[in-house]
Amino acid sequence: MSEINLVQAVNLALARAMAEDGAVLVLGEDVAAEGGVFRATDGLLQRFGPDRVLDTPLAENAIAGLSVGLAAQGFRPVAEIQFTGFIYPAIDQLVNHASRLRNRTRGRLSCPMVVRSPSGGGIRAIEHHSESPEAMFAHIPGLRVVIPSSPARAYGLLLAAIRDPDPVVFLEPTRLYRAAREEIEDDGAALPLDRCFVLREGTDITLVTWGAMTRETLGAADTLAAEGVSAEVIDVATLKPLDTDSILESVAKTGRCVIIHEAPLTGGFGAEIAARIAQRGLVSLLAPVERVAGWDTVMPLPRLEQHYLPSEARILEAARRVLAYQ
Amino acid sequence: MSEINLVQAVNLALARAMAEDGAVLVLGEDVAAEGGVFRATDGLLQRFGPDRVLDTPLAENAIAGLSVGLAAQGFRPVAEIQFTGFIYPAIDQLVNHASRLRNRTRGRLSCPMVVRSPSGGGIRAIEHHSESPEAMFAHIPGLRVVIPSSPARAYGLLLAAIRDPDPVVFLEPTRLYRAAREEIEDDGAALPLDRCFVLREGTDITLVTWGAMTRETLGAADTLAAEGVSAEVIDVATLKPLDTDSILESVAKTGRCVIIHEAPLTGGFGAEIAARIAQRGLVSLLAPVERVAGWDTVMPLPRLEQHYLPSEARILEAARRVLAYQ
Amino acid sequence: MPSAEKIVELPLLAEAVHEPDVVARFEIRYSRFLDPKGNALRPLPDFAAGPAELVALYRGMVLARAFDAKAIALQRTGRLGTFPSALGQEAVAVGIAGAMRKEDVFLPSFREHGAQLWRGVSLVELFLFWGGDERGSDFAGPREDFPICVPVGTHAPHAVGVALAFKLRREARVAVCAFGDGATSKGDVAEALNMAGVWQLPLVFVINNNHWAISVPLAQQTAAATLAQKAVAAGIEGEQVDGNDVIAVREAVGRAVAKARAGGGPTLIEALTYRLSDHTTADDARRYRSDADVSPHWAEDPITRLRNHLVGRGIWAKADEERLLAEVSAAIDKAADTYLATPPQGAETIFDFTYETLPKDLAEQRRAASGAEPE
Amino acid sequence: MPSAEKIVELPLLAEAVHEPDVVARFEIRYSRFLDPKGNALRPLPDFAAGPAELVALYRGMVLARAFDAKAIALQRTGRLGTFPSALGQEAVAVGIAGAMRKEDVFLPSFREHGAQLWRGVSLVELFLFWGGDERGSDFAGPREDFPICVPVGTHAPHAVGVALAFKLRREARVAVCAFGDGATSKGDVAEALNMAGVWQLPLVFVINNNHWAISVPLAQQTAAATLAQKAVAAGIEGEQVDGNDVIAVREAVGRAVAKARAGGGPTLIEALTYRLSDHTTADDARRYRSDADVSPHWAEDPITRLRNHLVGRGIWAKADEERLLAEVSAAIDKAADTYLATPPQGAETIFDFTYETLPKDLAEQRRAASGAEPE
Ligand SMILES: Cc1ncc(C[n+]2csc(CCOP(=O)(O)OP(=O)(O)O)c2C)c(N)n1
Ligand SMILES: Cc1ncc(C[n+]2csc(CCOP(=O)(O)OP(=O)(O)O)c2C)c(N)n1
Ligand SMILES: [Mg+2]
Ligand SMILES: [Mg+2]
Repeated sequence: MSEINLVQAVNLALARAMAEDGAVLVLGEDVAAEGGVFRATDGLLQRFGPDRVLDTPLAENAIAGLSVGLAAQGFRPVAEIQFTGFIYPAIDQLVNHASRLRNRTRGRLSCPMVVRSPSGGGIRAIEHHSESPEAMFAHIPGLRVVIPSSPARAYGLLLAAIRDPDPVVFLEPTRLYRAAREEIEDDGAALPLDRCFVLREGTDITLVTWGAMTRETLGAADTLAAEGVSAEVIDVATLKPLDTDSILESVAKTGRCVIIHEAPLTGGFGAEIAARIAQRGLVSLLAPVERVAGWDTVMPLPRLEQHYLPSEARILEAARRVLAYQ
Repeated sequence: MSEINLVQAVNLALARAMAEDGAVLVLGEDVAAEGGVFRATDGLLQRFGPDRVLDTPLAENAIAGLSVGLAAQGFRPVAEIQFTGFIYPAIDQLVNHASRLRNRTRGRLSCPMVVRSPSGGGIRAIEHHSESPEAMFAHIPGLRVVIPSSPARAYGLLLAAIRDPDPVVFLEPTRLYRAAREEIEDDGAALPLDRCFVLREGTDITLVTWGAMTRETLGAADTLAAEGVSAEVIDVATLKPLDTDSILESVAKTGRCVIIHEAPLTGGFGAEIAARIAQRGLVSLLAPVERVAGWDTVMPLPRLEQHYLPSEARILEAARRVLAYQ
Repeated sequence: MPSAEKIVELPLLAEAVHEPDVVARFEIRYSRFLDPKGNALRPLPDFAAGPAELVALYRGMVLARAFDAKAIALQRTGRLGTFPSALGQEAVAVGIAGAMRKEDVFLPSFREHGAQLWRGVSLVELFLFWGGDERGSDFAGPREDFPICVPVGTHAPHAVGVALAFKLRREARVAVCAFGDGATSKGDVAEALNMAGVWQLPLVFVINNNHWAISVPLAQQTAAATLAQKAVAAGIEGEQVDGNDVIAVREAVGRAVAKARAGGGPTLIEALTYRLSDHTTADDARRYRSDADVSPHWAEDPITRLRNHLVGRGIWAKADEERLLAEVSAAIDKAADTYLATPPQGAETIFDFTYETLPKDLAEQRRAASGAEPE
Repeated sequence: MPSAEKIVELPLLAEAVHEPDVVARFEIRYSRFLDPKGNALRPLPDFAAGPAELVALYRGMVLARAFDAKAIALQRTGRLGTFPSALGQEAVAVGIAGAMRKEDVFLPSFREHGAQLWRGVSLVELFLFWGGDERGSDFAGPREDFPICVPVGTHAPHAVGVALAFKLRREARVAVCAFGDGATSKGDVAEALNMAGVWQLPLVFVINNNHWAISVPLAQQTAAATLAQKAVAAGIEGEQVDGNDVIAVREAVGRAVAKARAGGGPTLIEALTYRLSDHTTADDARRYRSDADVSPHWAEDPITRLRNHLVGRGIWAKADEERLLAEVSAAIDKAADTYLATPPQGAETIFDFTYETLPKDLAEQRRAASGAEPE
């Protein structure tokens, strides 16, 4: 047992998966000697050797594409895309091939691969290093989309993603990489890929979020608690497939819901959650479902970044509107 | 005045735009001598010459990327991507550059370009020729996303898209290319890019849709009318930026809403519309907002395609559930 | 036959050199064995010494062309979907397949049914695929071969992964990936070539250069004098063969496959052929090329060429031809009937292969699709 | 100096040829003028006859290096964002800019501030950009130059569009696009090279080959003996120069730009240099390379090399050096102060440049952001 942060938990899960299954490979730009620009693959080359940890040339499309070929051959490639800003060239392979190989061959070939990528803002990074594109992937049939929000969930969900027989896009909140430490037992226990996590139980309002925004959301819940409001905080964790029931149950209990995410509001995955509530949870709604999200603008460079990221204040503002609603 | 179909209307709008503005260029695969695989650019080479109508090598990423360069230089490129199944390699350029050039240069450079692509299924096409990826683009700040549903709207909206100072993704419903003919006056009159179109007025239920699904939706409205139910049918047309007010007004009037689209349900743009209703239109809702969409599966090959595309029957089923709701 | 000869290891901390200094030199070679009339231009490779393999190659081309004709007939009568004919290009696909081993993996584009049939994909499966039925890609024969790839060039990176798998497992197997001249303009193909070079993979890329990408002629596709020279950018070997001489294709691919199997790394082979047909049954090539452009290429026909050669060598006679045509058309008619008699899969199969196990919300959609109310 | 020599126009309907037949031959040449000590190895180009241009090039490199040092200092003290040093690579950027005309358009990667400064991008603008302020890309000087491009290689297709614009307008202007060795593995770069060839565009690509892509050395990036040979795949000219000899870079790019301006088409130039610094201020290069790998390359330093040459020719003396360093550091300190004294833009500017005119729902978000309740 040791106290580790989220990126160390990713590293631990990778090492564990590689140790227990020789088919698991790690590949990407700077994952070998460098150990990844965030050290997520640190030490794996030394431990598992150059046949298991491969530095690729600088070519995201082919990184995804060769992973499809490896997966079809029975390997379990875990490809790192250095930042989500560079994942777009890989979309063609993910949409047109990885997500379809099983279906188009009626199960003859399949694609057990994971594409990992640091995601989101708040690290004062340069341009194209702070995006949150999860909604683009959550719309693609055949893919799974997973976003951990703590070291423990990063460990358990990444193990599950690597063991999953189908392609998984695993987006790691860069802002949380070194934010908090947690005791983690390296017991190889995976977490379910079809379940939300209730981070905090409550009865007055449901706050639904994922990834880095869990921090501001939990902060808002604390503030509300101090005001005597009991907020339930749900970490969606696996966006696709979505655990609708857990969210509906919570909303049935509270009757009020605010959805929080960092990606731009329009077409963000919060819309899907709100839509499901509007269909299946309408009866229990006591107030409009609000979304607190990134603006529908380009992610600003660091000097204005803090005005873009949803703040605890914005979450509280929305929560109070929803709570005050009669 | 002449009766023309949707693809002819696209052709007419392209010719009109090229005639009135020398900066407008048409480029893509097979757009010149071939006139486009659907004949959307038929005759343009002969009329405007090889400097205005350019066949490109087979490279979608660079087609989008070179359009960014042309646009930054003051041209107004209209790039054709042969099918939306091949638009994915262009996403990197659309997300990382086209949509951002104005913002990242604080207005010094801009990107007045249009990417046209036939979209959607129902034409019994081979694999990768029947996708509806509009939601992926509607999530991208800085882009406009437009989908016409009739020859007249194709003409007016494409003219508006080409004249627009910012990048527009213009998705043409392949299924409607030759479906219906309409009298069109080639008067160069554009249609607004920030407005929904009410295709049919009604008071009992609002059916919101776009593109090819307007047909099945209008069909369902007819059937409902025969049963004494007055359905209002809204063609969203411009998904981004979304004309929320028109939709909310209609729902305020009817209190009931079904959203119909061909793309997979989860993370489809219908979710955004439902979410906005759940927030701003909740008071007026008399029933849950339902969505009738493509299943969350890979678009099947032609033999099973009809089981995938939302049918009039499925729309009616949902509408009746919503109408029956107390 | 190294096509890339490196002159000097570039010294970073360089001593004075005489200018201008040639640091690398490359050449692209072209090979063929039969002239268009079927006459041998040079000693034939061993496999062409006896009749057996030549007749097999001949049969493979005849079968491919007959399938082609049947597919077009079915499409014209509304019983098959859009179909891309390989008329006149049969030697490329058959030459590739003839050079591969069963345990190798083939990653086709969409105009190599001659190779797929050779490798054991059934006629019925091909009809099913082009008829719009996913079962057409569930090959009973070559289980590891990739399905037809429609998005041009996107299977090139898959081939890198497959070949990398072979290399990592120390298997003496080779991946062979075929694509067209248009595909060579795609970035993913360039990325794949480069990666194959970096890892020296057991991978052979074959460019099925039929000189057209729908309406775009080769000259508008690239300024490169040859497509084989795309290999130079990746630092791998590239060569050009007469793609209408099945012996040349079989020999060049055979050499490349053997080299790859022996650990010698990847090769890019450009097979020069010509698309005699429309791009697909949905295309009308007269919009962009004239009969005058096309007709001279009929004289290059790979099937006539090999037949003339076989007849000239006394290996093949009228009777053999008639027997073969009869056998082939019987097989194709039988397969077509089987295809036409095969009902579509149930609608529920739309859902069943999206994931290994059906997620809850998809299971609900499956129920809804089957008419049952959603839960 | 044609790098691609086409031997035979491939006859499709070919008469017998002798085998094996070389159909295309290429060579890559390398050029330099000064050895690492600054001694001329051959007659210098005209521009290097007198002192004026050489001194300007020298100043450009010194300025770039001084900016580099200041940027790193600011970053280390938390007053600038992550910054990619160009230490040791100054000759590439400055040689490029020195060969361009004002009306040409430069499309940089992220390690060419030496070129940006030469072309009129201000020191303050560069500090602002690397400080995380969009105004840093709103160049007051070269209004048509592209901003720094972070997604590797993605600006290569932009350069194709810019050069195509020049060609379509019949303007005697040239686009120059710079990127690194790692970028040459990207598909979009290959697509751009190929398109530049097809349209014979007035476009010069310069590979800033510093032998590293973060931790990935050139040998793991490609099997190609040179990066200049990436041009062969596109059928355009490619050559290699000593990227630490600013005279060689200036001369080669000058030739390519003149050729492009005269309608002679595109060129790919590989400039051989070495990244002496960490990849960026966020990188620790000792994780993947040793000092022993790096130290020999210090002897290649382009600034020392040119200074030795100038001193040797009596063009440059200690006093000149002192004057220059004083002038440069004064300018940089002044610019840094201006940058540090520049408050961020208002939060509303996040919205104002998303579209030319603010759509209704974005206007509502803008109001909400400014504290006002949404409508
Ligand atoms: C990425 C992509 N873009 C466009 C298309 C549409 N399309 C189908 S085949 C084809 C031309 C392909 O030319 P080539 O690679 O030479 O193969 P050929 O058809 O000649 O065999 C095009 C543009 C596609 N299938 N994939
Ligand atoms: C498409 C893309 N992938 C990954 C990155 C992360 N990254 C930034 S610089 C770099 C290495 C670039 O190497 P090279 O092209 O040689 O340029 P250099 O940094 O050496 O100047 C990488 C991988 C990126 N910026 N863009
Ligand atoms: Mg072709
Ligand atoms: Mg480099």
